[in-house]
Amino acid sequence: MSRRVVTFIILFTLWCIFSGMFDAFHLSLGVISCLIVTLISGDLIFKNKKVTAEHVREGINFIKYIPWLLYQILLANIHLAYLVLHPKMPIEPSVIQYKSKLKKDISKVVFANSIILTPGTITMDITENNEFIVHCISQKVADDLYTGEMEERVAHVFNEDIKRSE
Amino acid sequence: MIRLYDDLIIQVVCRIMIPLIQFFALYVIAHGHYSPGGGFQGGCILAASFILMVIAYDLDWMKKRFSEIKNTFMVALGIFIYALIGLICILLGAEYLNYGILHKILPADPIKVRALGTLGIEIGVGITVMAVMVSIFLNLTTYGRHEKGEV
Amino acid sequence: METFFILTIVFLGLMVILCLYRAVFGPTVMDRIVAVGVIGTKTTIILVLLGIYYKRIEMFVDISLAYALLNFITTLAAAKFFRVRRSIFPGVKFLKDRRQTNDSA
Amino acid sequence: MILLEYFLNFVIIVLLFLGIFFFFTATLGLLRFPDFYCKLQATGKGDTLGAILILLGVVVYILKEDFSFATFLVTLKILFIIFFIFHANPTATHAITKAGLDSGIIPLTKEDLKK
Repeated sequence: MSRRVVTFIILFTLWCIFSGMFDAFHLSLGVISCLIVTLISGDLIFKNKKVTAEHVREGINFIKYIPWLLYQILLANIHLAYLVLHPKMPIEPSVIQYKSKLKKDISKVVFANSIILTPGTITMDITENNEFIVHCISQKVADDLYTGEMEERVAHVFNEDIKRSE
Repeated sequence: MIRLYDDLIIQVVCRIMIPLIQFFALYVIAHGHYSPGGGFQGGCILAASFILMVIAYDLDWMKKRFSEIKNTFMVALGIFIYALIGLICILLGAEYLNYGILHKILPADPIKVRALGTLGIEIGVGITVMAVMVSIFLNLTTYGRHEKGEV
Repeated sequence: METFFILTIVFLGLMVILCLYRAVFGPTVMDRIVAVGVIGTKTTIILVLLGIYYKRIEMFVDISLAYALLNFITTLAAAKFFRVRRSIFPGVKFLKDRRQTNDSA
Repeated sequence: MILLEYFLNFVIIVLLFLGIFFFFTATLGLLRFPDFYCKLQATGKGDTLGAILILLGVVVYILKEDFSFATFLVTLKILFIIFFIFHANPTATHAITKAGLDSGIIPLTKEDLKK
């Protein structure tokens, strides 16, 4: 299907959720509003011209990825609470570079946001040759990042194959 | 390492956010007579979505989707809708903007017509507020020259 | 049960006051931007909880969503503005710009 | 039935309490940490999780009080807020970090802290 049709369907579903009134007047207002938004910026949500089964599979995989991510966020916050409440604050900040093998834009973005949400690391920048510059709050979390488990999971979500040589 | 003007994460996230923000702005305008909000608030959120385009990408990218000629036309269009509804009320024999009188030409009862009139006024106000906000922003970022500006 | 929500609002308000310390006395401009963003997130939550207190939750959810959207755009705009300006440390007021204006004048 | 209600109340109180606790650690981190980047470490994570937990508590409370179609729609709206915060907060954190890096704030390292 064309991406504008899919955008219109998504927006109209959201309209029904938000409005909560299902008489003809409000539904026609919703159709007009969604048509205006689709005309101005209907090509923004999806990058490819056609929406295929690939997108649906990626969406389902992403939903499967979320519980693991929530568990990691919980671990991150417990780690952070330990650091903050400890009277001496045992932090040893450092900046490291992490060479990634992801290729698509969207998978890079999901990986960077996952790094920000998980223990003690913030993505500072992504350079042209695919290096993530990461600020770590202690040495242990940097070692956790180097194991590459999160990168493999993100690559599985967006159906890319990365082979780690080492 | 330092690249000033494009950032992958912000661009991709804003690309997904911009249609949702515009959708929410139109929702606020359309439901102004039931829930909080109305023309002014919805217009401000709609203008914020165009400002977000300039922040995430650059000025040319935004002008390709919403040119400045259209923007200046919108300023006048909103005021025109507002004044037209008021003028029709005068022609039908009531005060300016007393839109209960509109039931003479619209097929509905007076109470519903009042809500419809309010909706028309709010659409006019929203269009004008959006266009004026974007026009102020464009003037500020290009130092009033309306060429390729730096933001 | 509702008293528990009111207590939550009070606690969040106290935390907003704590964050205001960083927003007012922060050493650099960036600290202030961080503090304002944090206050924005807390305000989003407080608005939803106020909806439970006033029993008009569907109204307050709209306000809260609008606030969240505008807070996001504000943070991005402030970050982009101060990215272009070079010196953000206190006492050094935009040295680069001043030098340029002095040269041209 | 009364047992179920006690259980739901317990769930709501635990969610709210955890949310307040993570908000508190984020605020304390904002006040205590020495460096600008370390402050962002605290706020970017603590705020996101705290907001998600408290909003989930609100969702459970609304559904427990009055289970109808209208409240179900309100629940979906709150879930949309959660979706928005979940995407917007890390992006804002990244934007501020990159702005700090570009405007020349040098991150503290281990050796600086030992002095």
